[in-house]
Amino acid sequence: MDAKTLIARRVAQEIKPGMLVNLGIGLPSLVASFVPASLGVFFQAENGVIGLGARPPEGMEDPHLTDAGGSFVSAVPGAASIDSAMSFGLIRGGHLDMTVLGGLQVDEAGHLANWKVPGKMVPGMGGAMDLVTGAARVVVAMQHAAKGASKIVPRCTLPLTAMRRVNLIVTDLAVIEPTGAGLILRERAPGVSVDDILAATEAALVIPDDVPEMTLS
Amino acid sequence: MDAKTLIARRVAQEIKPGMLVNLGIGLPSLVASFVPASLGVFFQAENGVIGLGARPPEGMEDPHLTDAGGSFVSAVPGAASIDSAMSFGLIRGGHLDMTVLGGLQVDEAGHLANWKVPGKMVPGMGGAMDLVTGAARVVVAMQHAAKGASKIVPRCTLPLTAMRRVNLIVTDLAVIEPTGAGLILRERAPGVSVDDILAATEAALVIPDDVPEMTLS
Amino acid sequence: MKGALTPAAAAQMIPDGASLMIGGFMAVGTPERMIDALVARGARGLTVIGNDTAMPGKGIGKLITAGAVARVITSHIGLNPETQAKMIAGEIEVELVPQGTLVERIRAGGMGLGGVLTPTGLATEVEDGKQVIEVDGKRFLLETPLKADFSLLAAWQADYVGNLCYLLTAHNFNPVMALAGRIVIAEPESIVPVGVIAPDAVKTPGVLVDHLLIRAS
Amino acid sequence: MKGALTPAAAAQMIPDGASLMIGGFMAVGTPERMIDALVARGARGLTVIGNDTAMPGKGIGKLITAGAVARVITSHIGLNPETQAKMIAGEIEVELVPQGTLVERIRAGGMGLGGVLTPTGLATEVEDGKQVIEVDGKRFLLETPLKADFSLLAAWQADYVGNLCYLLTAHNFNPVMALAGRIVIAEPESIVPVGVIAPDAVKTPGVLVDHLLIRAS
Repeated sequence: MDAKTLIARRVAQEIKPGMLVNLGIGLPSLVASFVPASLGVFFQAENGVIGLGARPPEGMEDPHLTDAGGSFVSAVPGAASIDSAMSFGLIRGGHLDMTVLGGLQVDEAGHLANWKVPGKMVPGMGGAMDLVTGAARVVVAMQHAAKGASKIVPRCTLPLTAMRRVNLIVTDLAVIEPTGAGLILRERAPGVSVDDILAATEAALVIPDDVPEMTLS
Repeated sequence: MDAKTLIARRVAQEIKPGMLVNLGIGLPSLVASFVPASLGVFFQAENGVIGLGARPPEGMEDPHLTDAGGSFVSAVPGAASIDSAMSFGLIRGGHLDMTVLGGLQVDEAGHLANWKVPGKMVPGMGGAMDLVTGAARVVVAMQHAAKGASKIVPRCTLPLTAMRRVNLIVTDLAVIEPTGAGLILRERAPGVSVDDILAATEAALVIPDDVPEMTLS
Repeated sequence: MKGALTPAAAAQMIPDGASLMIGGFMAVGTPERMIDALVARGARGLTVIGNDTAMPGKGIGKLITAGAVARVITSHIGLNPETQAKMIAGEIEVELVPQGTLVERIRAGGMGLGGVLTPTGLATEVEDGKQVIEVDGKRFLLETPLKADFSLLAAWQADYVGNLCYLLTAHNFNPVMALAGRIVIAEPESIVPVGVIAPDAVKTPGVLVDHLLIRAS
Repeated sequence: MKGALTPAAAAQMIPDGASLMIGGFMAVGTPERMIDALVARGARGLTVIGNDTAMPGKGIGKLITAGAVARVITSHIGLNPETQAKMIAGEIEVELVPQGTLVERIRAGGMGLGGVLTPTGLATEVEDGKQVIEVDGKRFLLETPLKADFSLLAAWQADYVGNLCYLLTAHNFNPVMALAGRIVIAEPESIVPVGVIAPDAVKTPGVLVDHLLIRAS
């Protein structure tokens, strides 16, 4: 299993029946395919639909229905169209049960940086700042390291996305829970040891007595 | 012609083609029947419809369609349903071209009091404060006097509806325009002299050389 | 959406002393069966947030008559002499709010905004005790957000996942209140299968609705 | 609504240096014929307010490529390398705004509110230079309202009086921008007789729309 699939499958387990969930573009968007339809979960695309569905049948794509990454999508039965004011009202008002976002850095305070690399990449924050500020639960789904450097750091050096502490970090090596007492290592990826994780992590981690291996149902 | 009909007919002349107009309950609501359909005017009821129409045919009233006074109404072709947020967004945002409201007092500064008589009548302001604050043009339609007392006064003794100067006062005796230079007497009702108006008015009036009689087309 | 409830079961969920947002404008778009069940249960000490208190025998008026209400936040009580009498007798506390301000305060509460900056009410009694904020040289009242323990909505159609739509002037406060109640109960006139209400026709997404009242027998 | 215009005539109405709100999310729900006409006219010095700058060859991206834009207020430029290059070269001034803040600033401008109090952006770069307001012990950024000389909208259907409706994720910023442009021009995919769009299906009331683009030939 590749790293992205591993992360997506583990994040999918965080999604409970009946939730309203927003998946960021890229890696987070892979999560949807590991969530059983029986859970009755609605996925929101912040560009204006609640009840995002899979890619449409070939030749049936509608230019009026895309996800926030601009890809053609479908809508599930029971879907609702919303405008941007309602969409971000749902997000900011705490009606969104969970958002899954990519990250550039997360630090020991649980702060996320994911929208800007000064001097290199200034795409704009899009909806990220509202999502991290407003969602009931924020899950960061990312590779543990980029170009050999840990993305879990003592203190973010990149501009923050929000002042809010994220709820969970899922990487290809570990599941980590930011808390008021620091970053708690909750789970190891299959075949990865606590020492492997410590070696790959620049930030300090709190290590409980028992750090089980992820179960990927 | 009774006083109310006179006032309504004169106010109707203020309404120009294509306007969006809100008529208050009571006397102001009579204005609609003197506005020709050919003007393409849309009447707004602040409880949620643009394109308010006349009373429905007997037996065809729908409890989902009333005006702001709770009376059954119809909707004209091209009508739109709106919720209260949109309705007051249109009002506060200056999209409403004119509102016609009743008044308890208007003073020399052009301030309107029309929502409360302390200790006697405290119905609440409903939409009146938003209407007077936000409408592009505010016309007060009222009897010149109540129980022998002038309703046009030097300074309102009743609580104000808004700090905004209203644009026009139409009574059974006169048309008066509040300006930065005071209340200007613009027109006399048929058969009423300037002296009659001065005698019935507690506030100071500015009297131009020519004060024509109202024309009621 | 969790499922359908009888009015009696819904009324049982709502404890004495709870705060309720109740949709409707002079009882048009008000959940009457829900209100009847609250009266039947003998609810006491409620705080009611709604556009008006209707009239005796209708909508919120029935709760007033039953002595269920300790406090109302509303724009208008003028058509319900019982509300006025109980206010004067000190049995009901009444907070009067301009209608456009009331709907925006509810929206702000539901959409995670810190308040409303409105020109409505400046230099009137409504300004008393409130913060005035200057933006680009203009003055605005800061009005605080409203939330409630429950929102009780009337809708025309609901589908099995709780999507709602409304008819004509029966929208009014319902779509906005759907955002601002911790528990949202909707009373639809009919409940239809998923897919009957097209995504573009949905006015309140089902993810905001916790319970539907079962159809009237 | 004043009538139908050719795209060329509409582009002629829009002077160099004008501020434009343009609907769309990555060019979904963007008025492409209107934009083509602006490019053909050789417009210069425009300020564009829109969710993003799309990509080269699509939507707002065509205005960027043509050198028509001096300034953009937007949430995302990440998919248009030309916007980024021109920003770095100092040819385009870019104000980046969180998406949920952007849509509320437009709504506030259109609905006569003094600004937006949002938690989004607190303790990030977005806070720089802005007023922080405390409400009930919580801190919020004060974000100012946005208006523009013109709003350019894409709609699915319009009727002869300018009522508009939108499809699926092509709503996005269009309904809110309809409130905030001094002159509003809508480009519908089809124009139907009055009455074809039912009152409850109208998303933008025709009273907000000044001009429709004539149907594509």
